Amino acid sequence: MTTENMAPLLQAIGISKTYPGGVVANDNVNIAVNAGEVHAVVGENGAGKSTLMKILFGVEQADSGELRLVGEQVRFGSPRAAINAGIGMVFQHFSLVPSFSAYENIVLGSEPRSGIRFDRRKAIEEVRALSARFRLHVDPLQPVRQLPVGQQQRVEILKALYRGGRILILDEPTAVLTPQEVTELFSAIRALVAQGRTVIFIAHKLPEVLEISSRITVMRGGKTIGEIETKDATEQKLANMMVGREVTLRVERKPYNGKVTLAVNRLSLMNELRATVCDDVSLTVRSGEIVGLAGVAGNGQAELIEAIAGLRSVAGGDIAIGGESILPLGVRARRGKGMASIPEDRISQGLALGASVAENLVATRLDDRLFARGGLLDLGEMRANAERLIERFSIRIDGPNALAATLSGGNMQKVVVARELSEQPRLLLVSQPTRGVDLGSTQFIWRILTETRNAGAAVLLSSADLSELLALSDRLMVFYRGRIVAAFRNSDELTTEMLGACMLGLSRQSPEEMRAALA
Amino acid sequence: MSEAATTRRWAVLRRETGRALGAAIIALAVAFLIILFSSKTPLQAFATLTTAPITKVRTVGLWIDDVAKLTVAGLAYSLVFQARQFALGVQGQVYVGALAASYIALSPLGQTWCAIPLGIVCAMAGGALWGFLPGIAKARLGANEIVSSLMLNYVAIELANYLIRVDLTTPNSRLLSTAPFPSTAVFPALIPNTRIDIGLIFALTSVVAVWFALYRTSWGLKLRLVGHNSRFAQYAGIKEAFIIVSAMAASGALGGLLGAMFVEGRSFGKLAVSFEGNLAFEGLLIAIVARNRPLAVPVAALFYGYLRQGAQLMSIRTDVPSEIIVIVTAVIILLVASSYSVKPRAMLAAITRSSRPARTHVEAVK
Amino acid sequence: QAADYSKEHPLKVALVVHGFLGDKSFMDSAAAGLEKAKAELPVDVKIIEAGNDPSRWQPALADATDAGYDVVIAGTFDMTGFIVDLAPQNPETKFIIFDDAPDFSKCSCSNVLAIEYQTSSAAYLAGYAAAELSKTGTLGTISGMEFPTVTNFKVGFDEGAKAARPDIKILSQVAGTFDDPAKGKEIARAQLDQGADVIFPIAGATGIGALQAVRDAHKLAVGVDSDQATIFAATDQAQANVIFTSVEKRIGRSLYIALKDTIEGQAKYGTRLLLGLPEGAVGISRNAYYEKLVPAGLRAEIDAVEQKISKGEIVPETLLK
Amino acid sequence: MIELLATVFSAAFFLTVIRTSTPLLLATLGGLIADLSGALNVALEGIMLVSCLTAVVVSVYAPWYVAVIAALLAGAFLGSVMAFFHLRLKADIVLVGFAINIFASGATVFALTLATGGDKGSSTNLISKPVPALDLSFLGMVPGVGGLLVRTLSGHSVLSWLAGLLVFVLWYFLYRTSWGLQLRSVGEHPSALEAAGVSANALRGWSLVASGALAGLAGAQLSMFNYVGFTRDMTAGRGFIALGAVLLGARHPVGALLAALLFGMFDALSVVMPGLFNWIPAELIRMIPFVVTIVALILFSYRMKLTSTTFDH
Ligand SMILES: Nc1ncnc2c1ncn2[C@@H]1O[C@H](COP(=O)(O)OP(=O)(O)OP(=O)(O)O)[C@@H](O)[C@H]1O
Ligand SMILES: Nc1ncnc2c1ncn2[C@@H]1O[C@H](COP(=O)(O)OP(=O)(O)OP(=O)(O)O)[C@@H](O)[C@H]1O
Ligand SMILES: [Mg+2]
Ligand SMILES: [Mg+2]
Repeated sequence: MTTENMAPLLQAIGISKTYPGGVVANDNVNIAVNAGEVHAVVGENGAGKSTLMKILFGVEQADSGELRLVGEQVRFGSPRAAINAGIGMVFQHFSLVPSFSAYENIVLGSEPRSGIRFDRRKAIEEVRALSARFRLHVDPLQPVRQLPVGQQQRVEILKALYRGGRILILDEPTAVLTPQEVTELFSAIRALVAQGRTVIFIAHKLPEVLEISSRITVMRGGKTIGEIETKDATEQKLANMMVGREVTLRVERKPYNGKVTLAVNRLSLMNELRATVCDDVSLTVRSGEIVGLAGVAGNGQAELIEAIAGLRSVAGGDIAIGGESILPLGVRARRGKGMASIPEDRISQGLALGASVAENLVATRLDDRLFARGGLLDLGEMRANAERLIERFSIRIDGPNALAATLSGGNMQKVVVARELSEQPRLLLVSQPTRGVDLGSTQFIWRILTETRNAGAAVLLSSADLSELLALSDRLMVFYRGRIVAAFRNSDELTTEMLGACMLGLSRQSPEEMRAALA
Repeated sequence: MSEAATTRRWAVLRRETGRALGAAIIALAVAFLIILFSSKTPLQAFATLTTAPITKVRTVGLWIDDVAKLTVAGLAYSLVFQARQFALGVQGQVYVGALAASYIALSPLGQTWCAIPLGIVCAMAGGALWGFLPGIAKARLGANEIVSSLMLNYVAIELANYLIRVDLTTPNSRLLSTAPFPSTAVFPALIPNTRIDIGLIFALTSVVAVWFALYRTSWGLKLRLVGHNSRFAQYAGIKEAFIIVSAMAASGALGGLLGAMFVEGRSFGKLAVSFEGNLAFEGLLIAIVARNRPLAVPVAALFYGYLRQGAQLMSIRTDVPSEIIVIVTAVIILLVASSYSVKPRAMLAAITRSSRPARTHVEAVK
Repeated sequence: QAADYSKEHPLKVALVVHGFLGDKSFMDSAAAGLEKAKAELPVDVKIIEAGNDPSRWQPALADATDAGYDVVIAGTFDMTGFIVDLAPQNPETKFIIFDDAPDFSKCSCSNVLAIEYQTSSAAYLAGYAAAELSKTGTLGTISGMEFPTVTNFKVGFDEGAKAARPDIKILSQVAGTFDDPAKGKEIARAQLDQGADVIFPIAGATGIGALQAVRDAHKLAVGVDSDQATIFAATDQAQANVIFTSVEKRIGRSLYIALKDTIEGQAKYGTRLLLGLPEGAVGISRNAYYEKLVPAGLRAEIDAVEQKISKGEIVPETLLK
Repeated sequence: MIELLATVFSAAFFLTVIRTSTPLLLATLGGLIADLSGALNVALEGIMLVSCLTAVVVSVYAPWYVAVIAALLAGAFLGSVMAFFHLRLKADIVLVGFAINIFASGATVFALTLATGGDKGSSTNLISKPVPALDLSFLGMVPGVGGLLVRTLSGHSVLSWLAGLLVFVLWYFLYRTSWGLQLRSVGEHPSALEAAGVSANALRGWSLVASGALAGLAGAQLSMFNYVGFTRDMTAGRGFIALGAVLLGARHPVGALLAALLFGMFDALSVVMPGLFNWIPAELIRMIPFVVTIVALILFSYRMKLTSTTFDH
């Protein structure tokens, strides 16, 4: 087959898109995807990748430019049109109905019918056949809510395939997966390609891109910077194209030897459905150390952090700060003991988007005499505080009175970090500090976390990004099904593969090995 | 304040004012059309609607009296709406507050100087209790506040009917109302021979108090943070349950104050069954038009109170029923709540283009 | 003074209805009287519906007074207080209040005429008839709310019924509202289910619902305030067919007479009139339905009772003295 | 007490309960559809009111079934107005709902004056028709229980039977058809359906229309059966009670049926109790349906809380 002579399968020419509000997300973007290839798109946060994909899938409409399918001009006014043209998309944020079973999610919108009746039996059969054919194994009858993330993603992919997609767009599919799951995903992608499908693949992790793709389009600031054959690309070259400057991700760490600040003892937690999510978990964090929590999402590490933060009640066991149990204390009192916390989801949990940045920056300290005396706010002090933090954390905004909603994602995260680290904490809880954050800001946040540690804070860090954990942690605990199944002291020998094997329950430590690293 | 922030504030103010005025003009046009179709003397009717309230001192008094009451009602809604609680219990709070004030006025204390201050305090306490009930049910158990507060309205009305008939009416009287209050328990007039009394001062004081509480106290900031994002508030260590309950109780206290303003005001000077005439619900409109901003509430009340009075005089003097104002009200709410802009072209575009699902209140509150 | 009014220069009269027309009883009766006056006398009539909101009643009355009407009419205790306030300030205007009276000894009300109705005596007759007509020995009454002008009907009705049949059982219920016919209908149904076969609703529009239940059950009802059978005859024959009589409070008629007297300079402003059976201001309807549904013997009996009341041989219980 | 029990277990009381429950049930089903699609319909009250009037006015000139259909269409129309303002102009659904309620309270009176030539209070000038009751007296021929069957099953409004049928239809629709699947997904996670290429807004719009149509049927039952005719504000809070029933019915058609029956029963009790217990003040008895709604809501929320979240502080 001579691809050179054929028109690309899917081509976007001169696409521009300005969002209401004036953000130019795509500016004269070009991309050409050939049949049977895995075409990667890379770029920093906000480069416009997702926007371009949404245009290809008909969710958004371009202001100018055209789309061509096998050389013929097409218009996608809605996802339905794109689906009919054989395009399927798996969004950066999953679009699954949690209480529905896997097969219901897969057939949703294109259900098999007999008369007016939804033919469930046929739907289940079709889903089974499809998942066997592409080796994407899921239990069709399980509610999606109960599936691990990796399987949820398979459901998403099956959903696209069920609609007869011959072009599959995967927007950051690996962000939430373990290395083993990434490997499985990649073999599924290869199976897809072998069966004649075409894949568009977006990721921030360059090694993954280099492994799976055959060609790469690089975007920066809403523009396409260039297209490159994977065989000609290196990590450094791509990074330079993406950022336009050199980047390094290295953190210097001092040795530590602090006292135990946080002690979790035989803790059990239950979720809303009264199922045990954390079982007999014990760990300590010393002052001046970062303890990393590794685990596939849904294995209890998020719940543990919520319980320490005071957002979840405890079924058994104890949590102590400085030797004193904090179980009877509410969130505010725990914060009063020197706890700070950077939550997983900044928009839904870390910020009040409708309030100003200055207000967001004092929200956790409203009983501090610095900002409120006799119940009255000191607006001057709030403003000064905001100006100080904006300066120190180089947050890019109009001023302290700007609404948090008007900030970019990275800057929102900086506001959260700034608030939590405005005073040196004794205990810092951190979840996914750099999810969806670009290289520059990641570097900045890593440095700040390390500085906080060096200044004597005990830091408990949970992250889906294993390289982040390896870069920052002094010790690592691996969660599997609500238990700690492995504990490591960080060293150069420790690899993401070793962690990944434990995260999936494939390998276990002996009690002695674990005890050595737990203390 | 930085220059950028100042200009942005002005821009917001201009935009909101523009939207409110736009809605008012469209609503008036609707009113005119209805009058045109339904009246034999449409011009006279429309003229009465738009000018009658300012033609006599007496009618100005009626207007300003309404404004004072609408302001307090609007504030009561604004307070809970800012915490994103759709409590609609102001009507019930008005009845409970009125009952409390009446018990004071008719007791021996009613003959003394402390009748008015004590009456108001008790009315506010009663209203606060009536706001507290759905508040605690919501905060502790998640019982939907829309339904519980509405049901409590009916309960309060029946309670008032019962107490008036059995307990408060003077023996052997033919009235379903109390005896007139002693003059010590009736608000002094600010302008003689009109309904303008010190209720107006209470209303203006409430405006300042609510504004101050919301924007100058840490309780107000917590309340607004809960309203913006309740998960964040919990995470930040704000006692969300306390804020919800206290916001609903504070709003209830305003409702109670309104009850006292009704019965102790010069328009009544006694408690009678179904005295409130649905005014409490119209506070909803005031809060919506004012976008829950306390300082904008009296302005909206001034405007709406004028229309309300104009419509009443129109129904008295011409053949157009006053219900027209209710239709106009609905149109204003719809327009103000919609995210249309005053530019007709954008409006047209919004109408013809398909759009994403709007965020519903339910999602936001959950 | 009588010559002052003509079709060109009519007596200008305003009726302020605190509520709405269309209750088929109380307010409609007043309005009908004024329409009759308008047709037959040199009178110009304006009817102002002030609605259900009590805070609008005083303004409506004041506005009518301001607007220069010669006579301003309003009804019931709800409005008395307002008239007592307005009367001294507007000595040129005459006020008529019906179905209630101010305390003339305490107010300067020389321009106010109050008319009250001794309804209990008419209701006595209806109760007497109802008890005689009942097959089950059970009657039902439904009051809108409990206040004397309403309860006065019930007092007379109960006494009349007991006079006819001492063992009579009377179910009574207060609806709590004058404008919820659906509720009236449910209450009447409940009473019918409990064995009542003659129902006497004294409850405005709520009572209309009760009448409907009686119609559907083919039992008997007593109308109130106006001759309700005749009113319904025009639109709903089946409804008219079950109302064997109505206890009429002839407000329209008394207002007509009051206006006629005013024009002729005979009206006694500054006093209270308590009108009863002898004046014809109250009474029971004796129409075609009465003839049809009440046997001749019973009719004669009732006429005899009425005679005794008029002569003072029977003094029915009353709340209005 | 014996009297109360005798009343409560009488066939007449059963008929009353069905009669008072029917409008509640229809409105509750309407509220349920909207709620499942993710839009709380607080306008049930206003929509019912407008449909009450529509049914009465149309039935003056047309057969009863035409009037019922007209009421249904009026409700559907108001539902589409809500959909327009909520989905196209992005107004908050609660505010839109209240605007509709306010509009209804004024517009019905306004329209009533036009229709009756001046009456603002009630439609007694209009000769409107009732919805027929289904006469099943032939069941009397069933040996043994025939009498009981007739007393309990005969004499219900046609719409009561329809409401019962609709519970089943709605259940089938929601849980057995693909549209039902889509509808439920919209309420829970609209973007899932959007991503599957189905317009969530269109579905929400249709749900609001259906919700309005059901509330319209509720209005028809209220003004053509429970009472034949229209009076101002005759819905008297039933729309809000229905809203409570939606929440109480655990967002399921059968739950909605049970909740509506519960409220209908207390409504009926509040009618028969004064006749039996003279000493209980009428006002307190009239509070019963409202107090029951609150108490039921609180108990239900308490149970939900016990079974779901363990979150406190
Ligand atoms: N709905 C929207 N309204 C306004 N601006 C938007 C919207 N969606 C995206 N943007 C803006 O458009 C730009 C491009 O966003 P896009 O989501 O395409 O970035 P991306 O390359 O996918 O970034 P990431 O790697 O973080 O996913 C950003 O500045 C973003 O803030
Ligand atoms: N939904 C939105 N509506 C309006 N403006 C938006 C929206 N999202 C983002 N923006 C604006 O777009 C700009 C870029 O936002 P974006 O989140 O893409 O930044 P970014 O390039 O990813 O930066 P960062 O690296 O800090 O995340 C910001 O100034 C923000 O104000
Ligand atoms: Mg993206
Ligand atoms: Mg970004």
